[in-house]
Amino acid sequence: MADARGPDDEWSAAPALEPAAEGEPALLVDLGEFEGPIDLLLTLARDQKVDLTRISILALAEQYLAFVEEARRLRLEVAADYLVTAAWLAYLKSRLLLPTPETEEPTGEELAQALAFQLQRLEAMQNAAARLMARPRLGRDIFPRGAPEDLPVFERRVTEVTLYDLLRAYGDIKRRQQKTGPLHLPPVDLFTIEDAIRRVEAMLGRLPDWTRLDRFLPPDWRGGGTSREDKLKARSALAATFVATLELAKAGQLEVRQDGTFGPLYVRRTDTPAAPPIPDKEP
Amino acid sequence: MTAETVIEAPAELEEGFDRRAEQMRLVEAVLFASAEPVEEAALAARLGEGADLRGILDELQAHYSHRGVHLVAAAGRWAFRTAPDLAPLLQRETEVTSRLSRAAVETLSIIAYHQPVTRAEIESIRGVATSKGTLDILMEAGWIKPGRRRETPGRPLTWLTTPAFLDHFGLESLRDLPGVDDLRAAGLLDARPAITTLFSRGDDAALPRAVEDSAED
Amino acid sequence: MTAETVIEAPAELEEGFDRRAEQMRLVEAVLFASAEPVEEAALAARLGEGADLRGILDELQAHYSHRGVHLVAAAGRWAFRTAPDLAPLLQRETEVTSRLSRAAVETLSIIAYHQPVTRAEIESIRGVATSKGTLDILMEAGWIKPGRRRETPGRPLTWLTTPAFLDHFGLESLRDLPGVDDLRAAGLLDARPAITTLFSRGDDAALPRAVEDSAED
Repeated sequence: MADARGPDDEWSAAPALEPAAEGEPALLVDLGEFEGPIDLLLTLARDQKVDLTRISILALAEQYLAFVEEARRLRLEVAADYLVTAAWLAYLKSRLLLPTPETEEPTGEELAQALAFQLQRLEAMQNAAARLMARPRLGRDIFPRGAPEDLPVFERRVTEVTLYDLLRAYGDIKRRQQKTGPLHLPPVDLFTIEDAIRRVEAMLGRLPDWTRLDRFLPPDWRGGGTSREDKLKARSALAATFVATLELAKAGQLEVRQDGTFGPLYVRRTDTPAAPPIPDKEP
Repeated sequence: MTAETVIEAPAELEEGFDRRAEQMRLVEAVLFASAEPVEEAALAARLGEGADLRGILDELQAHYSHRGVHLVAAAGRWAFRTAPDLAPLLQRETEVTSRLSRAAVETLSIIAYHQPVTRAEIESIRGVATSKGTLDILMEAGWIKPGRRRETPGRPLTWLTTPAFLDHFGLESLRDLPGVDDLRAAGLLDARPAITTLFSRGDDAALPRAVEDSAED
Repeated sequence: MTAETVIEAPAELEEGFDRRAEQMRLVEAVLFASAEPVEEAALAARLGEGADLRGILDELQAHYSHRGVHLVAAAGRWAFRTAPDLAPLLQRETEVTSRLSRAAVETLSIIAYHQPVTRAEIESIRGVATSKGTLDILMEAGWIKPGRRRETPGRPLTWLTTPAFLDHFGLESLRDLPGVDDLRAAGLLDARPAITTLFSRGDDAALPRAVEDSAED
């Protein structure tokens, strides 16, 4: 699905829930363009096309839950933040619909108000940011003296050192210290087998059937970029996920199959009810 | 006798006028020569005791208000800058204006409008954790700096904008931030915690019991 | 009929006057913002066909001839320069700005964070010997001063930062220096070319929590 959005919509990104072509899923879901769950909620709220103060929080919660559900159905992975928010909204929904229990917890109404405030405040900040960035800016629209004349310094400033320089220098020292002393390996941001096992285990429950191994890789780790680092990350994720599936296969939790040398690897839960074999060649 | 007094008065006036004109020329030259804004105190020190610096600056500002170069103030510092309305004719893209990420832009405006503000508060407003590079980039640009620590548990560091931030965005003071009065009147700059605890992953985030329970379902 | 022509003429005149005024403002801004003297041909190209560049430059030159800044031409290139007669006033104090060496910045930061601290301690933290000159430079800048002697063998001198240090870096107190945790959070403890920073994730990293946690261990 092509991105139908113009570059100008950065600040008013409509949710990517668009009618798809025939035969395609009805919803196109992409969480990648949202700056977190509140941003997604705000985008959904804008779609209600009413003043944020008059928004139906209940309807919004339902919309969000449907959105995340769809995201999970299609893409199989949703960042934890979004899931936590979904759980909170489900809770909010129940508080709004059910009679208020005799507890000291905030009422559904209070929770809804807090959420509405959160949305208004983020919207206000996003609008303020847009207005700020639209101002004429030094170095782009407005220019300082291009040929400053070498006059004496008026601020009794002997040396040109900024606080940033100072803090950066101290940070460098701290970092060097970490390197010396007991062997301290710098944190290498690679996908570990433990991560992969957790991830595959978590996703297994939602797998319909034989699923290609590379579908298990987190979206950020699929080597979309061309840089050496992106490729390194993607390799680490693939290798870790492969070892993870072997571990889980050994534990009897899943089956692995490959239809030929260098062919794609498929994975499914062991208790998956018998499904028609994938329409590839015979094993 | 009478004639003498009549003659003397204008002479004195003229001398005062000349001195003031010279002072104005000096201020003009100092500000013109410098690419960076100059502290008002530094200008005052230049002119010496008893000079009407404020009047001179006002007069200069008025003189330049219709010209191609304007005299502007930001955080008590003065500088000549090209007139904003000429921007379409002068515009150029430099690394200064290279695209900031959306996260960086939002973080910058939250710091600007809510300062002094802690990282946990920024995260609570945005609803997501702040990635490491964001504050780093804004600080390297010279737009933000650490402020006083908040006297709350953990004594978290607060963040402020710098005079260079005002200079870059052509603001004389924080009161000139777009829409700041309306936002304050609407209560949208209040420190009121919203659903803070839910969305901030900061160290001080304590999830309400109910949320934690349902999240673990 | 007559009324119409009478009305039209000033309108045209005014328009022509406005355009010329705008052109003058543009020339003024371009000359102000340019790092080098500007070729007359380049100015002419900016204004487009038929503009009276020569007249505009003459008028600008006349306008500025009594001000603190003059418009000067050399070899067909134009630039603003501070008025020569102000030179003695402008150059009364001469102070040279210099960049602080890396060793000096590091030493200063260690004194700021660890004060009171002896030279031996500074050297042990930096891992290299500190030349006497480094402390001298910092003392000359007014940022550090000797403190009490340490009551240990040799009674070494300790070093402290001064109020001028706080002033220069815009800090209200030493307590407002960001702590190591803050530095880490701001990305200042990251080695620039290291793999972790190259991989810095967006705020919206679509990773399950478990992955993130273990990756940061």
